[in-house]
Amino acid sequence: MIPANPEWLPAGSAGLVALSLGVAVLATAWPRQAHRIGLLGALAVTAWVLGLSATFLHAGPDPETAATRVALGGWEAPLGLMLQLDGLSMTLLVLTAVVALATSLYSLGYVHDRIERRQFWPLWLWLWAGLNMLFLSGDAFNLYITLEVVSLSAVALVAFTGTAAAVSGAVRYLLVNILGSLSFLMGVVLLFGEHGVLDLVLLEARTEAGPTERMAAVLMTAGLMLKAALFPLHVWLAPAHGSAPAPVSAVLSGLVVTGSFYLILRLWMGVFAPLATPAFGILVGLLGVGALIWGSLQALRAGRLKSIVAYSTVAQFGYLLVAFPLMLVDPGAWRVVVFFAVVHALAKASVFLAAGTLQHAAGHDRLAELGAVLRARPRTVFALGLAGVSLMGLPFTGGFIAKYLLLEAGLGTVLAGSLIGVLWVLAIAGGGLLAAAYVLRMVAPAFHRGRRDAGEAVSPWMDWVPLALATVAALAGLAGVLTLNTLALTPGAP
Amino acid sequence: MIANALTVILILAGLVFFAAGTAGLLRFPDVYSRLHALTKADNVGLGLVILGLMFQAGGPADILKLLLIWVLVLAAGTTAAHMVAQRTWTHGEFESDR
Amino acid sequence: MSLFYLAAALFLLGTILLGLVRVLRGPGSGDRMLAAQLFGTTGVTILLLLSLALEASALVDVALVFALLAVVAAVAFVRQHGLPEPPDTPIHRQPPDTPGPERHHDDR
Amino acid sequence: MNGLAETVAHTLAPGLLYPTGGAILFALGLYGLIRRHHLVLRILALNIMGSGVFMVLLGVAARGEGPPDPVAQALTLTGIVVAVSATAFALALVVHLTRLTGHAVMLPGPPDDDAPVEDISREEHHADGGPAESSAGEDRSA
Amino acid sequence: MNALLVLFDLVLLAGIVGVAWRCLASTDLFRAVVLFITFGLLLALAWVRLEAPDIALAEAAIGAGITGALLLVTLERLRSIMAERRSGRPHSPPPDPTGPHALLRALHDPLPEHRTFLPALSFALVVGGLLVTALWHQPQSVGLEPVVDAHMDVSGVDHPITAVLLNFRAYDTFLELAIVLIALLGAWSLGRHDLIPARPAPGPILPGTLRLLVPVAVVTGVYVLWAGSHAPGGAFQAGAILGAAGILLVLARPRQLPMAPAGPLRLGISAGVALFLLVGLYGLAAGHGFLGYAEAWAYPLIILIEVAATLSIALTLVALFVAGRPAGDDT
Repeated sequence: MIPANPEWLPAGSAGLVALSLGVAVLATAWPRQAHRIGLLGALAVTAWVLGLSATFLHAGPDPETAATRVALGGWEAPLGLMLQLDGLSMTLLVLTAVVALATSLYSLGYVHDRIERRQFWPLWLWLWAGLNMLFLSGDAFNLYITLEVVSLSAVALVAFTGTAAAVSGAVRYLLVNILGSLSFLMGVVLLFGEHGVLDLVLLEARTEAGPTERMAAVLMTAGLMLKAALFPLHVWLAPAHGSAPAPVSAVLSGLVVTGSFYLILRLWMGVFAPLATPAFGILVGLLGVGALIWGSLQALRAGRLKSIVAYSTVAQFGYLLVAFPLMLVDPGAWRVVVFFAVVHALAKASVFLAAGTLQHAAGHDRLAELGAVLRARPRTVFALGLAGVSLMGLPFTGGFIAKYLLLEAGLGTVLAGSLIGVLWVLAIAGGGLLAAAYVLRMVAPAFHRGRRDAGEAVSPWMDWVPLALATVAALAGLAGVLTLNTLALTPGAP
Repeated sequence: MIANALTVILILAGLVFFAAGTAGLLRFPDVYSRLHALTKADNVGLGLVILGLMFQAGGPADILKLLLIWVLVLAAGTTAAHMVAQRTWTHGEFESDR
Repeated sequence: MSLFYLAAALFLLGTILLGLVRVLRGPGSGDRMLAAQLFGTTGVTILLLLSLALEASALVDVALVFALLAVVAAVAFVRQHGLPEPPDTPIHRQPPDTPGPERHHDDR
Repeated sequence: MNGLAETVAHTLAPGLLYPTGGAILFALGLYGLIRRHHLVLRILALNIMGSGVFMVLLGVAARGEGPPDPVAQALTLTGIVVAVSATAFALALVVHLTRLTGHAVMLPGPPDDDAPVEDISREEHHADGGPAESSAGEDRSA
Repeated sequence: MNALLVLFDLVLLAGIVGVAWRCLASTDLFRAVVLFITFGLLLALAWVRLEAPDIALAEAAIGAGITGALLLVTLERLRSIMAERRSGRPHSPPPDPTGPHALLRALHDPLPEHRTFLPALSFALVVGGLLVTALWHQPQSVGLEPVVDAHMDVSGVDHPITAVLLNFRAYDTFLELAIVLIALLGAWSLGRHDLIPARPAPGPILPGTLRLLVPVAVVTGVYVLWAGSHAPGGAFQAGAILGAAGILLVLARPRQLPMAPAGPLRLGISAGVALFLLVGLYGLAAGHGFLGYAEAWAYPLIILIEVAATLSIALTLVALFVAGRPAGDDT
């Protein structure tokens, strides 16, 4: 075996950007072959990411100097743009690759119309490229641009089915996204005006708790919360995610939302770190509790399968907010949060894909009338259940480990003498129960007696991919140590 | 010196036409008469200002550019006036509510 | 001298703001379009004056672009898609060689 | 007295005046975005907010003595292009939405309800062209 | 001079804010659009005052040529759709604010316009006030001007903004081109196009103007592109000017023009990004880093990229104006 060489990392990161962009450009220019280009490209990008992560782990940057930084065009910051690869971005790149590969394979079966394929694949490949670039970006303005790449292609994909519900969801999603981007950009402009640099590392070295930083933090966080549909700025999520085609919903709930959350985390761990105070943490935590309760209740009363899943995203992101106050007490807790986000993304994507299969088979996704199809399709129901179990956090799944670690951090807060820590612990435990309730709602009809009807035939891709991804989500716990170790390779993080 | 004086006089004359154009736009009773106000400002007002500015131009290229601008604005003004008049004639004056 | 150019530009800016009354009042869309057209011309003139006042020759190029594209909005205003044309207007009294067959080629 | 004059002069320098104007535009656009429901007006409001951001950026770049910061101007240019593209796409979406629903205001988005959800993976929905096509096509041929 | 400049600034800003306010408060969409076009004109003047002629040039090309026409045609499209619906089949009822889940909807949906006045006003005032406070506390940072200045001699061009756009931060510019392209792909995915029908010109004036304007626009576009290497101008401004000329042709063509074939059209819109990417890959392979150039090759490569980008931007803007995808794209 060739020893992994740390010198490969910069070229590998730039190469990943170039490769994913190249696939997207090729599919745009040659739409007739877009699905073939897309499939090959998906395999190539996934292989590249896995290779990069293996190199990263073996020859990884030493934790002191940490991040691999790539000067694009050879221009170092502050003049040029830097790509930045560290444990956090590596983890999310791998997550993106896994979910995106599954989605691509699923789409082979789902989007089979000749004309639709030509529209779908280029947009989807641009979305994927945008996500890769987002996780690699190390420059505040470049982050804005990559966010726009992601959101414009995501909006186009939401509108893809062309129904009134989908287009109306897409319009709402677009307006929210533009508003979020502008808010983010205004924050970037404020920081640039104060410090005269855009590079995140340089900014981090210069920021202190001044009026500019406070306002920039508010604007950028609010913008990203809008994009991430974090409570209470979540109202656009269900219409958009619930009416998009299934693979698109999977990517939106699994990856796009996670991308915005990643940025919030990155900014608050770096540039805005001086601003994080306990009072702020408690405020965010309370929002998280609100999200948990509100999202779960909505999921419990929603009538459509995909709406339940969409609302559960709002609820599950509540956990990520609840984790903020824990991070202030136990700085190491952020790794648990990221691990939770990873498991959630995997499970959520597989639930959406499974829901798409059922919707395709039945021709609709009204829960009340899905019983016959659910009973006739045990494989898909199993995928739904397996991913749901991970969402609930039953033992031996990735979700369990994530929640266990979160609870541990919460109990640590209580032991450290913080009374409000009790609330966090209750929220984490109670959220799991609520999740159990709505997951059971989804799969329960399968266990009633009644007519069976497999409905429309589905392609093997649509049959097996959700199951495979759900298995990955359930087994993600096995990769927990690996993930946490990868995350430890993030500079500046405890 | 004379060039400067000429520039000032021509620009001032141009401004008068612009003021007249705006006054006409505001005071005239209907679209067709307002069209006239507009064309005065376009053709003569800008023309005079550009004539004035030519005395300050650095070289023939600049003069040509200024002339080109004037010609373009003339063409635009003519076309716009024609189009607006035509649309008003065919669709009536008050159809803007939507 | 640049003081004079600046004053002239300021005066023209004032006429634009005054002219806005016409845009606000209308009453027809033709009136509003005319006002916008006048603003375009005035804007070109302001740019030319500013180019001397601020000694920035690049502004002449900006003025050139404005002059060049001033007509686009007016054309868009009049020649739009599917404009329902009321019958019995002068344009309809002409022989109807209008879009019928062409639309056919166009749409598919 | 001199101090006051200096403060006023400082306040009225383009480097402070225009950023303030930009902030006002940003807030104004936000206000319009919340208040107005017609989608075209909402798009205009977002454009006005964007112009506010660019005005702050360019104003900040023009602060101080030397020539203005070219990086800020380059960023603004990029931002303007992004804004135009997003606007054009948003307008296309609005036209499409109006064609489907008959109004250009946001539909109430009850998340679940029994709005029919078309499933593009099923054959029968699109004998020719895409589903977007089949719904839009009728309008045009009419 | 200074006092007059300040007065100019104040009047201009008051005008800009006032126009924006009336635009957003307008009950008539057409009036809002005309005010928005005026807003663009005044903004261009503001950019001039902020010593940003490049941005003023872009604003001129976009505000006058692209956005204005796009908005006006959108209004007309909306209106003709409404008219068709009124005369034709029944349409779905407008949103009902008091349906079964009225409370839920109220949480999900904007309040009726008249009930948003106070919340919206206070929210906007808070945001604006905080922004102004933050801005007034900022020091006079030098920004990146000295850094850019120090590297101008190795950038391959003489105009700092072009150097930033196409050399120092070429990645951003690449993604900017990608975004224009993605917007078009999104518009194309909505359906086939809906071309504005050709109509015979109602008189000699419009064809005459076209015959004058289109060649001048092409020359101006090329001039602006060429000027970009040493003076204000560049690929985007040139592309927008050419795009506006294309929009003018689409709008005013007296008879049917041959349709652009779908394959070459796809190649045309993606030429900019494709070429940019190829150059970037070459840089990666040659050891200058992704999107890097050898110093000696910087100028020709930048010009090459700019030419391709101009053509792609112009084509894409026209296609975005037409909106749907060409019929040939589906065969």
